This record gives sequence, structure tokens and C-alpha cells, in this order.
Amino acid sequence: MNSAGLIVFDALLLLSIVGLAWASLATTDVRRSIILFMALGLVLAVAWGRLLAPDVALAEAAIGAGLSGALLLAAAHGQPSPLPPESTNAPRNHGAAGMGMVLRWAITLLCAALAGTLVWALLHAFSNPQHDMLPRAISANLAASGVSNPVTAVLLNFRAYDTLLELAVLLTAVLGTFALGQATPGYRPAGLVFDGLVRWLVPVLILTAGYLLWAGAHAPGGAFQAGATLAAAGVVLRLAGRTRIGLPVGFMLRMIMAAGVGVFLLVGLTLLLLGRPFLGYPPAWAGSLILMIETAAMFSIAATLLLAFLGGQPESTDVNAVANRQREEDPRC
Amino acid sequence: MINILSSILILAGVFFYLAGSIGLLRLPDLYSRLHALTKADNLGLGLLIAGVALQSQDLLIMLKLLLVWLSVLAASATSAHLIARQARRQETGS
Amino acid sequence: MADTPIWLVALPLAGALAALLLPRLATAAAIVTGLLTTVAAGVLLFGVATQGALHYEIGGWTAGLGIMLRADGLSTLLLLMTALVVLAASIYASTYFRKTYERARFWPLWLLLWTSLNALLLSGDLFNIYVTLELLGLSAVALASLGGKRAAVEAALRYLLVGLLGSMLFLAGVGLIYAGYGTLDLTVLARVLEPGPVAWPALALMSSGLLLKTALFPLHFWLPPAHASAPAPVSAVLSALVVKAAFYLVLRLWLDVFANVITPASANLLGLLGAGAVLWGSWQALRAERLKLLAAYSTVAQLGYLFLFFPLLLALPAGPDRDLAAGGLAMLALTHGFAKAGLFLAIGIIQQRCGHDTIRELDGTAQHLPATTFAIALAGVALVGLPPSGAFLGKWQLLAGAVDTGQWWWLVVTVAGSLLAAAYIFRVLGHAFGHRPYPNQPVTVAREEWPALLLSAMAALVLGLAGAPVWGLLEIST
Amino acid sequence: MLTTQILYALAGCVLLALGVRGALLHASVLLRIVAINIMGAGVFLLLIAVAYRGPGLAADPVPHALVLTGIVVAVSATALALALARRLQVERDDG
Repeated sequence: MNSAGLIVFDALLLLSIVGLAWASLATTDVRRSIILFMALGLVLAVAWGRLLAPDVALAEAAIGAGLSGALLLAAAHGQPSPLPPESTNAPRNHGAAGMGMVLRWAITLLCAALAGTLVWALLHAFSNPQHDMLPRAISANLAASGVSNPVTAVLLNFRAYDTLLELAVLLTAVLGTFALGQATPGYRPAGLVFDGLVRWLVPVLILTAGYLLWAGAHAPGGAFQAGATLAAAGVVLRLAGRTRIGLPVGFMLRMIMAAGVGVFLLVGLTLLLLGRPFLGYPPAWAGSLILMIETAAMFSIAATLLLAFLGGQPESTDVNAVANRQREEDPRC
Repeated sequence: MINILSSILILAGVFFYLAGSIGLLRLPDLYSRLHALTKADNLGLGLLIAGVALQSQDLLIMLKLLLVWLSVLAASATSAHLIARQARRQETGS
Repeated sequence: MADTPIWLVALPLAGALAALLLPRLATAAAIVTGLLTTVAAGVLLFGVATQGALHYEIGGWTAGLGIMLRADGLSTLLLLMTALVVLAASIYASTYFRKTYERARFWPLWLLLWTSLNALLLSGDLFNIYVTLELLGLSAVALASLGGKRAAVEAALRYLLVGLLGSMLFLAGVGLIYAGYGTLDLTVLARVLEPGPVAWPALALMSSGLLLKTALFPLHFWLPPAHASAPAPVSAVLSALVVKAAFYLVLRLWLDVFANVITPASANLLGLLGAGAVLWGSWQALRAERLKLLAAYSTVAQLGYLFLFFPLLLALPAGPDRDLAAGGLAMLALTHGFAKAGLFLAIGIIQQRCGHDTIRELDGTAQHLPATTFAIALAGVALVGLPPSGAFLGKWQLLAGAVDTGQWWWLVVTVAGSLLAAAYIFRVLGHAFGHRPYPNQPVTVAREEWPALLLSAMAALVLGLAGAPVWGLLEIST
Repeated sequence: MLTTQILYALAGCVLLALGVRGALLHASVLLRIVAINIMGAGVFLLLIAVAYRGPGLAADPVPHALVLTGIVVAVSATALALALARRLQVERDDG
């Protein structure tokens, strides 16, 4: 494409990004806002592709647009549609409404100032020659990292510690949702047409997840994209009204949830005990160790995201679940 | 020659997209909108993909593009069906 | 020895997984983990005291390419305080949560919270700090919601949304720094940052995110409901450690990484907000009807004192006076950590034994729960800043700094805040020692009451006497 | 200076500011969560724009990795927030 065409493309893309964000935030109808947000995610995925970030594009399409949207829509499921406009139309006396208007304008001005300052700072940052010390250090050490996709090298080798903590964040979030209640009941069974799609789509998704995991070493892809795709397969099954969506219960479920962080930590500590730095893979082993960690991470991520979609602990014979409804005994004074 | 052919295909695809979008905005009720959208989009995408495939001249890429088209066909057909059925249910109040 | 920093993160994380996989053994796993982590914190302190600041390159990659952990005097002291407070609260929590399913939920999140605190205090990389902040925020919110009542869930949700807003602002600042300087490593940044249109907005963004998280007046609105409706051991850690972790980052950024970027005006602004926090927080604590709410507002006020140090530290020339003031700041933070944790644990005991924590109905508590009341009194000594508590030393340095730099108005704020603190503490004690005859027998349950007593005693007695070693350690910086 | 980089970074700033505004002004919890996600998208856009080095040149992989981490963290936080919101709804319906 020539540069004039590219500029038109950029302009359209940017306009739709800002326009969708604006529209998603301007409405008070929750469902409308969520769907516009999902559309924003898809357009953003195109933008990531445009900015030569294919790994991010895959993750955004699978997680940002897909799963976040699915989570939000599932949460909006219980709400009446369309939501009655809140607070803005609520009856109020004039003084409070005046205060509200002042506050709204103050916040709007503040946000405009925030954007202005950021733009100003960025223009200064971009006017200097770009720093390429770090990218150069990465390509110099890429051979020793065990993978040839630099993004995977950063995620699972150079900055593997970030990724370990990130998996812990994911685990924390799902443990938090467990503490808040039971999984939502399933959806009604799918009709013939949808069921037909599910039968064909789920195996394709699982296959795609496997491919993404393996490809991550040398091409865009990796555990997160693969895990999200696998979770998407579960979400589709769930939407089609299946009760069994590939998740075990009880101990096995907890094993899968813990696997990502667990394998990561185990590898790190084993290396530490062998006299190497924490997560300092020997170059000869790095590729296999990274694949091992990524495989465990993929299953954890898939299970975690799926559990988040269910909105709590799936029904089981666990002590936790049975006792869940019991309230605390009264104080003893 | 190939360039001209693929340009014609892509332009035709764009035309169908345009028609579909106009239909989505202008048609009166949900069913006819769905009709405009899915038919036009599927055909539009098909033509677009055919045009792009001609440009690539690599069998593997052509196959991938075909797969994209088939997946979109399946997904949009199913979702159109689901939307229509849900609308129907709400109408009949069951 | 050199590996100790990473063990401080790995141990609680491993403990969290063990508690998750073996719910029936979760309490035992947590206590064992707690002891091991505390030993590791002690070893780290010893190492830093004898060999100076420690650096640990994760994965063996040099800083910048990889992530570096760093432990200096201040972070080590905070790590040890974290370990002691969490360990004491863990022992208390092992009796607080009585049901298996409660424990199965609580312990993994609790240990994840500890992991995040240690990781945050050790982190030497801006983006890694963002990840630890999110881990801290999410685990804290999940724990705060364990109360399960509507008020707790509502407060936890607001806490989460505010926290997310804060961490996104922080991340925007991180992005700006990366755009301008091409690195995320704190040590490198401290060398290359210069005042200008990139560093100022970046610092402003990161600081406003952190100030939201550390609940500096007037951004404190989310704190009292969240801290007051969480289970007692969680409240203790939220008030004593979690808000302080965000404060530690502000301190790190302002005095260390961005030291040559900040301006006196911005430091004065922080001081002003701190003064607002001291006065408003203390006033609200005085008016609070429930003990837990009182303790939560007192946290708002006590954090305010810490911010009063910023204008002083900026005005003092580098040298012994400045070091003394910085030590006073650390001492105040440490004392508040121990005292507030002790106070919340003691309140938890009262709440469980009496079924309420309404201040007006505390009459007779001193007869009913003598040891717990003593713990509250000790914590009160530290919160007011009476000698020999560590807070006395801290406030003394605050006053000395205010006099030295001629900023007498901070002196007024400090004195007024301390008087208000005395008032709200004596209000509680006055009710507790009330003369209404109390029919029940006095109760002492060692396992419940020791943690609160030890923490309060640490704040009121030990820290004040351990001033010299603390100041010595603080001089070790990276 | 690369025009592309600047344009996308500007869009990122706009998204960030819009998100902050939405997060502060919306009354509905779900809309606030959407707003915070849009804010995050703005920050990610900024980071990816910083990484861009021009057509045909390999982009800086570090911001890409950071954004991948950020996306997962954001979806975790969203999940927890939604679970809290749902529980709150249940408590409201009960009470």
C-alpha cells in the first residue's frame, strides 16, 4: 500500500478507535456500552497489527475483546434491559443538580488537562532520538534465551518474574471470585444450528490453542493466547448449554489452577538449588523449560478464565461448597 | 491482468459491504436488517478474499484465506439464526 | 545469603499454593510458611546490616534487560515489620476463622497478599512494581470482601475500582518514562532522569496513582469503609501494611529515583495534604461510633504525618540532619505499622467476644478482657506518640525538622493531631474502664491475645528503645 | 519523529482521559468497569505506539511483553470486579 493510502487507513482506524471509546462511554445502557467496548477491542486488534505487534493483536482479540466482553455480558445478563438510566435522570432538587453539573465539568476539564499534559510530554519524549539500548540487548541475548520470538523471550526469560507474578494475579482473581459465591446456572441447551457450530468449532479451537502454544517459541503466539483460546472453547460449550465443559472439580481443579504458578516456581527454585540464579535457565535447556512452563500456564490460564466466566466455584462435593450457604454463628457474649 | 481481476473482485466486495451497511442502517425491522447484513457481508467477504487470494499467489495463504471465509460464514450464519430466533421468541412472548 | 531476597517472594507464594492444594492443612502450611519467611526476613536484615545493600538479578540478566531485586536499609526494615505483623496476624487468624471452608478461602489469598508485599518492597523495576501493585490490590480486595456482608462487598468493590484507577495512572506514568528514557530499572533511572517535560508528568501520574492507593487526604474516602468492614486480621494488615506499601513507593520515587526532579512546591503540596489528613482523620476518628471505624480514620491521620516529612526533607541539606529526619519518618511508619495491627487485632477480639464494637457500649471491657484492653492502651500510647514509643522519636524529629527549617506551621499541625489522637484514644479507654459492674468473669485466651499484645508492645516499648540500630540501618541505601 | 507513532500515541491519551472521565462519572458499576478497561486500552495503545519503529523495522519487544502482561492483569481485575458486583446485586435483592 502506498503511503497516502496508509494515512487514510490510519485516520479511519484512529477515528473508529476514539469514536467507539466515546460511544461506549457516552451511553447509559450497559449492554450497548459492553458491545461497543467489544467492538473497540476488535478494532484495537487491527491497530496492534498495524503497529507490528501481532502477539498483542492475538491476545487482544482473544482476551481483550473476546473474554472480557463475555465476562461483562455474562455479568449484565441478570440486569434488566435496557437499564433504566441511572442517577442522571433521577429526580433531584436544583441545587444538587447544579453541583452535579459543576462536578461533571470540573472532572471533564481535569481529564482534558490530563490528556493535554500527556500529549505534551509524549511529544517531547518522541522528539529525542529513540532509545534502542534495550532492544539491542534483547537481540544480542536472543540466542541464549531458548526461543526466537523476542516477545516470548522477554515474557518467559528476561522478564519471566513479571509473568510469574502475573499468573499469581490471575490465581488471586479467581480465588477472590470463589470466595464470593457459586457459579451461575447454565444457559438453555442450544438448538440444532448452534449445536452444529459448536461441534465443529470446539475441536478447531482446541487445535488452534495447541498450535498457538507451540508456535509461541518462534512466531506470534504463546501460553496466554493459547490459554484464552482454550477458555473460549469452554465458553462456547457453556453458552451452548452443556453442563460438562471440560473442567474437573475438587482437587484436580485446584491442581490445574495452581499448575501455572506452581511449575514456574518449581523450575525457578530447582535452578536456584542447583546453584543458578532464580529462573536462570541454562541456555541449552531454556527452550524445553519455557515450553514446559508455558504448557502448564496455558492450562491454568484456560481454567482460570473459564472459572471467571462461570462467576464462581462450579458445583462440587467439596467441603467449601457444601458449607458455603451456612452463615457464621452468632457472637458468643 | 491478475491485478485488474483482483481489483475488480475487491471493489465488488467493497460494494457488497457498503450495501450491507446501508441496509443495516436503513431497513425497517430486525429480520430484514439481518438479511441485508449477513447476505451482503458473506458475499462481500467472499469477493474480497477471492481478490486478496489472487494477489498472494501462494497456495498455503489461499487455503488460509478460504478457511477464514468458511469460519466467518459458519459464525455469521449461526449468529444470525440465534438472533432471529431470540427475536421471534420475544415476539411470541414465550 | 545472596539469594535471600528471592526466597522472601518464593516462600509465601509456595505456601499459598500449598494452602490451596491442601485445604485441611492450610493453617499449618501458613504458619510454617510464616515462620520460614520471618526467618528469611531476619537473615536479610542481618545480611544488609553486615554487608550493605543487596542486589539480586533474577534469571542472571543484568538490570535493565532483566529485573533486579534490591534490598537496602529501609526496605529491609519494612520487610521485617511486614513479616512480624503478618506472622502475628496469622496466629490470630488461625483462631479467628473457625470453619474449614473459611480457612480454605482465607489462607491462599492471605499468603498471596504477603507475596505481593514482599515483592513490592524488593522490586527494582517500574513495570514489575505495577504488577506487584495489582497483585497487592486484588488480594487485598478479595480478603476485604471475605466478611461477606453487604457493607464489606460494597466497600471492597469501591476499593477495587479506586485501586484499578490508581494502578492505571501509575502504568501511564511508567509508559511515559519508557518513552522518554527507554529503561524501567530504578537504579538506572535515578542516574539518567532529569527535570523536564517527560519526568514531571510521569512523576505526577505515578504519584497520583499511588496517593489514591495510600489514601492521602482527600483521596481517602474509600479507606474507612473498606478497612472497617473487613475481617479483623485482614483489617490489621490492610491498615498496617497495604497502604504503607504504596507510601513506600511514593517515598522511593520522590527521595530516591526522582530526587533531582521534584520541586519544593510539589513537596509542600504533599505536606499540605498530609496536614489535611492529620486534622481531618483525627477529627473523624474522634467522632467515630465504632472502634473499627476509629482505627481506620486514625490510619488516614497517621499516614498524614508521614507526608509532613516531605517538605522538611526537601528543605534540609543532605547531611546528618536530613538523615535524622528520614530516620524519624521510618520510625513513625514502623511504629504505626505495629501499633495499628495490634489495635485492629484487639478490636477483633472485642468484636468476637462481645458481638459489637460500638464505643459507647464498651463499658466494663477492662474487667472482661483485661489483656486486650491493655493492648489497646499500649497501641494508643504509640498512636499518640508518647515516650518511649517509636512514634515519639519520629514526631520529635518531625518537630526538630520543622524548627530547623523554619516551617513552624507543620509543628502546629503535629501538636494538634497528637492532642486529637490522645482524645480519641482516651475516649475509648474511658469507656473501657467504665464503672458499670460487669457480671461475667474476666477472660484471657492466650492464643487470641498474645499477637495483639506483642504487636502493641513492639510499637510502644521496643521500637523506641531500638532507635540507634534503626537509624544505623537506614543509612544503608542503594 | 514518526507521524504514525505520534498519532496512535495521541489516540491512546484520548482513550485514557475518556476512561478516567467515565470511571469517575458513571453511576453504574458495570459502566465504571468498562471505563477502566478503556483507560487500560489507552495506556496499552500508548505503550505499543512507543514500541513502533517505522514500517519494515522490528518493533521494540519490551512494551509488547508489558502490554501482554497488562491485558491479562486487566482481565483478572475485571473478573474480580464483576464477581463483586454480582454478589452486591444478590445482597441487594436479598435485603
